[in-house]
Amino acid sequence: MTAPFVPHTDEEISEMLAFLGLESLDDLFETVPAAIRLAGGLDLAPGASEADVLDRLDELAARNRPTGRHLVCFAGAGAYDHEIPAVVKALASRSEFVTAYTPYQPEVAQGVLQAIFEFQSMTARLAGLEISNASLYDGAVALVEASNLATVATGNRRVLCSAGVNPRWRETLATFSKGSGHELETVPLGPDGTTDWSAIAAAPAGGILVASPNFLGCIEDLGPARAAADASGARLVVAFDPVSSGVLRTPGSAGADVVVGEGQALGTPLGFGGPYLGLFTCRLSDVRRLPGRLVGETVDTESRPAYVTTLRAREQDIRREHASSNVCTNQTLMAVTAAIQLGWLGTAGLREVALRSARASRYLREALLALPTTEPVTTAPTLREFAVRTPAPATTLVERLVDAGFLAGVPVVEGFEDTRLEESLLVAATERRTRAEIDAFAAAFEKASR
Amino acid sequence: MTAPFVPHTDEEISEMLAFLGLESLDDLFETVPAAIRLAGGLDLAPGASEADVLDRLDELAARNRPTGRHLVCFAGAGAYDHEIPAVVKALASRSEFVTAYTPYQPEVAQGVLQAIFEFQSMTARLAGLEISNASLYDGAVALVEASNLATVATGNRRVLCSAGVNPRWRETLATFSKGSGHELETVPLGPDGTTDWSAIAAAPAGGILVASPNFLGCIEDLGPARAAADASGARLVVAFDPVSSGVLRTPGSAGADVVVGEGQALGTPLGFGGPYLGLFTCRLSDVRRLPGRLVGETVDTESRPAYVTTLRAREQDIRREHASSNVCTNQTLMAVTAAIQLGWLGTAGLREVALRSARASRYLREALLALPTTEPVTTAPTLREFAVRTPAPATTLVERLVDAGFLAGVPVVEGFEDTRLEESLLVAATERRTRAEIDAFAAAFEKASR
Amino acid sequence: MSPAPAHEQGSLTPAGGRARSTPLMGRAPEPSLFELSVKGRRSASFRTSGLPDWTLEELVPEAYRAPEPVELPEVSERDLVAHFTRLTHRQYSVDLGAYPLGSCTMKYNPKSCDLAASLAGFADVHPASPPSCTQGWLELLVELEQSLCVITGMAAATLQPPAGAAGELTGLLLMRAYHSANDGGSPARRRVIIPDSAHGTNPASVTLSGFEVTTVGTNARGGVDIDGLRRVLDTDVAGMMLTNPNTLGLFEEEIAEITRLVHDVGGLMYYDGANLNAILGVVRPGDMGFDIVHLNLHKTFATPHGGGGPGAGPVAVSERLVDFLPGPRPVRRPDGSFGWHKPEHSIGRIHSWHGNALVLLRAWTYVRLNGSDGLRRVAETAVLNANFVKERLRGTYELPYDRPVMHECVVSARSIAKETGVRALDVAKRLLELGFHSPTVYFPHIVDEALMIEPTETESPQTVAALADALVQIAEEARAEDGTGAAAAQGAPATTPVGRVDETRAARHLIATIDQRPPSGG
Amino acid sequence: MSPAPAHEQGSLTPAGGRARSTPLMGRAPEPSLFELSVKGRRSASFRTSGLPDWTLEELVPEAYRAPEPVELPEVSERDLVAHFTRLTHRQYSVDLGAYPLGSCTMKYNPKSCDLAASLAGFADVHPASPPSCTQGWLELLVELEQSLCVITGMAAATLQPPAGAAGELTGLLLMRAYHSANDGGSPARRRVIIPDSAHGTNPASVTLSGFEVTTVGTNARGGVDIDGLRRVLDTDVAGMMLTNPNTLGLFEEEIAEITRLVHDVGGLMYYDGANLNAILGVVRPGDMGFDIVHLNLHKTFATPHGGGGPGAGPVAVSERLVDFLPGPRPVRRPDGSFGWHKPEHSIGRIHSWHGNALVLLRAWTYVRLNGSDGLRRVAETAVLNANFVKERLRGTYELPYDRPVMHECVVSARSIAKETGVRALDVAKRLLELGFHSPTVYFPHIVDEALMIEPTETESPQTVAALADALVQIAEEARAEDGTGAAAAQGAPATTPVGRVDETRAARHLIATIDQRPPSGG
Ligand SMILES: Cc1ncc(COP(=O)(O)O)c(C=O)c1O
Ligand SMILES: Cc1ncc(COP(=O)(O)O)c(C=O)c1O
Repeated sequence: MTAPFVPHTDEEISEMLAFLGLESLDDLFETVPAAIRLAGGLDLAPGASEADVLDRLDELAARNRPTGRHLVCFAGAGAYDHEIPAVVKALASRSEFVTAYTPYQPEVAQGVLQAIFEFQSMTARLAGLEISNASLYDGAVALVEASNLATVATGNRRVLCSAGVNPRWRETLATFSKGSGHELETVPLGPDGTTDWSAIAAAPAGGILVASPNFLGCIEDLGPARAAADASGARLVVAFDPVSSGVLRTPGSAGADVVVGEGQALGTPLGFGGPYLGLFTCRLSDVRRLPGRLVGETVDTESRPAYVTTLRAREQDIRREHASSNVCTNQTLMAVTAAIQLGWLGTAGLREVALRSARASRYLREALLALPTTEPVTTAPTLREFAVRTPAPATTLVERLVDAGFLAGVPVVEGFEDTRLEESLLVAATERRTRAEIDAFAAAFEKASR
Repeated sequence: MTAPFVPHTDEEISEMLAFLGLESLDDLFETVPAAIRLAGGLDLAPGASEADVLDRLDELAARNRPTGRHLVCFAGAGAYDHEIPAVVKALASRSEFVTAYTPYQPEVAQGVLQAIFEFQSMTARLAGLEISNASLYDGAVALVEASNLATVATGNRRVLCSAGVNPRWRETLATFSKGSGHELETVPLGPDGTTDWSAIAAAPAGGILVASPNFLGCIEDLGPARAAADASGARLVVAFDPVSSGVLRTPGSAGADVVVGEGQALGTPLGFGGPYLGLFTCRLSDVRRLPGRLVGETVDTESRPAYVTTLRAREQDIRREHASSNVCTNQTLMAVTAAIQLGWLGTAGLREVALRSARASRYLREALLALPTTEPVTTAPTLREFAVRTPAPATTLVERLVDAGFLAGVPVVEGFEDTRLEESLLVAATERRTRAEIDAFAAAFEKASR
Repeated sequence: MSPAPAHEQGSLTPAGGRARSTPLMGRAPEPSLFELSVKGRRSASFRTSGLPDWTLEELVPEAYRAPEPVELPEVSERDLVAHFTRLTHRQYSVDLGAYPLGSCTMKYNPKSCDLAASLAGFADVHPASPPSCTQGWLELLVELEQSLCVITGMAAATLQPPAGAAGELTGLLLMRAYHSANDGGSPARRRVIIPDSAHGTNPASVTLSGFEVTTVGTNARGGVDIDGLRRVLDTDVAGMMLTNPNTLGLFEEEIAEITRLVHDVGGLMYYDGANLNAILGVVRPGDMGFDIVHLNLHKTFATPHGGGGPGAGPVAVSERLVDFLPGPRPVRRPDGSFGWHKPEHSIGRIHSWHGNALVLLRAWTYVRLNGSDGLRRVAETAVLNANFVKERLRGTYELPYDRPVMHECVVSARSIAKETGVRALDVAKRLLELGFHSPTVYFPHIVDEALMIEPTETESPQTVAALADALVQIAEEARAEDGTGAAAAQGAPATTPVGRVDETRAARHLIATIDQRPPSGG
Repeated sequence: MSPAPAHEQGSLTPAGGRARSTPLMGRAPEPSLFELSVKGRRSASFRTSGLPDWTLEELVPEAYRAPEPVELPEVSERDLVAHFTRLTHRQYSVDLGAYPLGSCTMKYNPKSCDLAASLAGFADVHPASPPSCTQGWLELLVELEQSLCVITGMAAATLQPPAGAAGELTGLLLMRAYHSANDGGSPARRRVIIPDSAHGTNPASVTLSGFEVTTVGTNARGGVDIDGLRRVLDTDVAGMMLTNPNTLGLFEEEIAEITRLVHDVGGLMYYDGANLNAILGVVRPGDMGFDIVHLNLHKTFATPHGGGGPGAGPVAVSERLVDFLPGPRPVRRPDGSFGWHKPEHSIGRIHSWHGNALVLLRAWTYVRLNGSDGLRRVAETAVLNANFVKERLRGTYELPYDRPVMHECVVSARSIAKETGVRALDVAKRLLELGFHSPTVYFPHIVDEALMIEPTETESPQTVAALADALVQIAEEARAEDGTGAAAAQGAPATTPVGRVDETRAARHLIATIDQRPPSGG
């Protein structure tokens, strides 16, 4: 079979070519200068049947170790093993959601538009701010966009970023800063594991960036961060964990101007890191600086409620080089998924995910720290995740525990100058973890640490 | 959680009870005499969460050995391991198909009705007859219904059934004959593996039942069967394999009056035997004796084409004790699946499934019969399946080969008086089997036969 | 390139179908798959086998070979998807809204049950695998059988019957086998008693099992006419079939007396379990005195109905019938492992394999998810919803048997029909316009202009109220002075994918396959 | 039980939502999930953990605890399903019909790609797993990178960018890093040249990467104005971004000259791969002289667009840029195993993890399914379809640049608008009524009343013909003497789930969350 998804029969191709006054398919490419045309075709294997390709995928999959009963997951670091119920998978995979384009024609896109509106409504509440966009690529890029918003809004390029922000996100911020010209400064962590705002220079700034719970799992007191923002005239950007809003004060209510986050925990599978879901929320007063799409409610010609993408004048297709963001395609399907997952959870369910994760994490922490070989890394309160140190290097430990059937956690290998952190292990427990699993893990951990 | 799928909150229940003038839910059951009411509740475990139940299912599933790369399937005997592409699974699991009821209100059931109409159209062509119903439970019951039609149509209860018909179906026929009063006679197989019609008594009969390809895989010559039917005044009922119509003459064109079959091969998973799909087709002249539902094309009030279940006067809900069949719920979802699968296959694809299966089966047969320990059982032409004998009993052989990663086939253990068949092994190969698999199987087979 | 001259340009109108999204846009029809077909177009592809490519001529003798291939539609995967996706947009379903079809128990089906049935560890098991390969399946089936026995109060069950009607026939054959065994082989008992309100499958099954139907009437309270029953009872009665609550949605208060009377003449009591949803955890057929019970798992146990099936209709029996059950049955062996066993006096198998296994798996999942408390709550709220809707219809529709109902209520549009000409069917069609599936109409037959409403427990009080409001609205519209409401109902539905369908024409000019279409089209 | 007195009966109208199937039935709106919510209703359930049930107070200090929970909708699983299923019935999609949005390449997405992305062996892998746990993933990514390099004619690629725009920014940062390294650190080159027909993401990305945009015009043949280009070229030019075929659907015939000119002043050529579908296997950006190429896998490689994403925008580069690529990159190690490697002068990471991995998996699957021949056939038939539709519109719509097109064609409704008042937007809305999604309108900006039509190769000739016929029909209707056709188009669409939407009001009275709704409702 030449091209399995091209419907045209040879006869039809001939007819169409005749209609166009052409002799062969090659004639279609007359305008491509002969000198650059590819001779001999692409150096790829010929097409294969669905069965053959799926066979090959099965082989490759067999060389992965997915999390599950054979590899119990205690890894986090920004990607969490939360429950995704059958109903969320079933709804989010409905082909009308999956195979639609960006809702450019609202009259035939009310399904996606309304789902986004509901997503925006729920996300804004979780963040404690007024406005949410329709999603960004992931948490890292949401942080970058927040930094852009802050510097544009304040006209100040100085950006102070807590060392407690996910080092991968900080690296991404640094990458993009080479284009945007932001002047990044890192604010160190104090001995308890939360940001030490005392040392920052008093000069004016555009953005102050902090994560809570932070990368080491510690819940930050946003008071000093807010004060620093006030003092420097900066926007306070908080990277939050939407699940934590099930039990913690929302960052918005604690003073954040912009709240960003990774939404993977809301119904998206671990998926080797993507596609995930960048959350972006801000105050109404910043709405015209919002990156990405925004869905608003309106009416149709017969005054029926209807939804539509709005304030489009912000976006790149209209503002072009004057746009403050270039985002076009985003992560709508994950946003729809998150809306479904949050609908499944409801008020009580979200609280329960957070609470059950906190219980599992506490139990795990106590179990690990009871081992003679482990040491705590931080002292501030944590929720779902925390760091421990062992004499064995974390990467070695992880390898050993894989053999025992556990994904033990994520070694803290980059982005921290603090030597206490070098090779410590970040461990997380979600509501899916049971006492039996944690007990078995702690036992294996002890054995592996020796 | 008490009842996970009951939406009523306690408050709502109280409100509703108040509206009804009741005090408690128990009051709803006032009309149930106290003496028979269940005290103490059902002796079942309390409800469990989705995650807990799926965990338990995972445990149970781990105690099964599904077919696949770890258990390559050479078993058939009425259930075949044909390819089911992703597109068929995706479409057949659309919730509008899955969660609809029988199309009683055609105005909101055009989806299911049209799909059945298309199923009927394709099935009738495969059988080579004019009319197909909307499905029956499975092949066995389709045979029973055909026997009912034949005896009712002819007014003669004598039914001659070839020993080549699947012994499980014959047993089912015997079970139901105790109610219908059919007088069953079995027509033996000749040495080549096809029915020997020479010995049947010349008396009039109601039905003559034969399978082609038969249970031993042999293609039957329907000429003598047709002649026997003509001679005895009986309806000729042929149990066919819809896949075989990709390459063989249709039973209808070879003289069958009624063609029945198992439709599992058309897109339905092995599923431990069900739900499968009973195919039932007949001549237009017998349509008023057709069991089960029939969809017809008509128009709506504005002359738009529309579909509806028709000739309902045959059915039990109208004819009650005078109905010739009691079928109500059938296997519509499998019929819809078959329509999709046949649409995926198309003319050429169905032929290819049959041809590729025949090739694999021929190669397998040659490989097995080349072994010093095996013997052929039949000599008539076969298509996808055939029987072999080995010195080791078939059931033992199957157990041994499971350990080697093969589901070797189905031992012929019941329903045959012929001692040649005792403990012979029925082996099938579909288009999914590769040369590498068959070579490995043959090698393992030789080892296991020793 | 230079395009063909203008006069030729319009000439290419390719044969075969169009891909259009009709359902969203007005009420354009969807062409059949045959009309979308173009010769030579393909979707299917196959695994590379490495096998010799013998020709068909080498493989099959000419006498058996098809002279020419059977023509099937030839479409691209893309058009296949578009076609069937568009068909789903022309189809109502539980997942889209309430489906209050009385006697059908169209409740919401948990998505985890779908997931369960798709697990390769269950779905890809060959039914003839040796027991060593199917221990998980067998354990699950044994557990399900036990649960169903607990729920019905019976001793054992067969899981083979693939639907309720198949269960009925199986149960009646059990009845027959039991009597034959006790009467020394000859079936002296030839009659089975059925109330006049019974579902059509009951009498049909009786005939198919070789018995004769004796009908017993319904008394003023909607129950079995006990005197009438006494009159027809004799020692030639093999048994009686009953559904309780019955098809009027009413609990048979005299059930103890009925079972006593039937047992007294040596008959067996058969329980049609289609209405079991109403009594889960409240009262058990076994405790009412029934000997044989079929269950409609696709109704009570939330295994979706699939647009007409598949279902599952296990039959549970009391101790004295266990030995007659169809076989082989999944059993726990003394060593704790699982295997198959054929009861000594088994009536034989009634299914090609072991029943609709993946449907049974869904039911097992549903039972586990709900557990003892959950199942009782299901019954309670199903009954609560039905009474709620009934009381909200009081004064608008007639309540032919005005008693508290169980899981469904039967109301009558008789007076509306008399006054306005708007019949039960019109009410049903108008309800479609208002966004609900219609109730069952004209059943049970003993109620004129019957509307049989079964909300089920999974519909919220809000939905049930909205449903009742819609039914009241329809009646009020019908009664409007100027007659426009009545006319609208009689012309309904106007907003569905097609308008009211001409059923008579379908039967008169039968077109049941594409090949029966007259050349000019339907 | 005795029901409450009649005057009380109507009183219970439960709060919270209704479950109705609105979409099938007329154009009733679907309430929001918030309106379906009832306090205390639940769907979620959790695994039994056996852990101590510490209270929140024991786990989190008061200062951090939420004073009260964030309120989310509380619905049953049943209503959750009904709500979102009904929303899907208010949504057009490729699976329902043709979606000829120019520049978007909305082709059919094979269902096997969905299946692939759902395999637990890929979907359940944690991104921070050690390489020993991800050999299958790494091998797949390395293979995909190689395939993309073969297809584009480049040396290496990063798979991190999650969309086309992210790819652009990445590519421009690579450009920046390259020049910085070559200019000894200071970015002397500050301008990037873009044609006036470019997609909006191009100029936006230029600004975000710290460059300035210089726009170059379009010549009469729809290509880059070469003289204009010469005029703006200087040694402060960092590079030029181009899509070829361009957004007019035209192949840039002078591409060799353009790349030569830009290279001559030391600039780099950036290829916007959104239109790569047109040239698969025909000509490669590398062979045209491009240095940096981004691909929109969600366009060209059939990974579905998800209603707005996710996508994937890998960036492939020529040899001299390899060392700057974002890291870590999946690589094959000398021993044949797979691991991660960070290029020496890497610009750093641009994604939290490794990119949109499951989207990459779909693209890998698509490439395998098609293979070398298949990909070329994709381009051929995509181009064939576009020319076919263009020629069928000739004489009805204006063809502003009347040359053979590649995978899409831009036509203009300018004369129709002038004559009848029916604008491109009206044509688009009317087309919705006829069952097709509309083309892209008003883009590229350089064409008045532009309709940008990209049928893609997965639409059959029949569908493409029907689409063209519909567009012709609309124009003819608009030109009808009595003006009814024009009015109908301007009032369109009338048969969609909602009528024409008031976009101005949405922007004027912003309601972007449920909490912004005025108390009385929208
Ligand atoms: C009361 C009653 N009995 C029996 C049946 C038959 O069940 P099935 O459709 O599963 O064969 C039904 C189904 O509609 C029913 O409602
Ligand atoms: C020509 C062109 N360039 C760039 C893009 C941006 O790609 P993405 O939407 O993936 O960010 C698009 C997408 O619409 C496009 O059409």
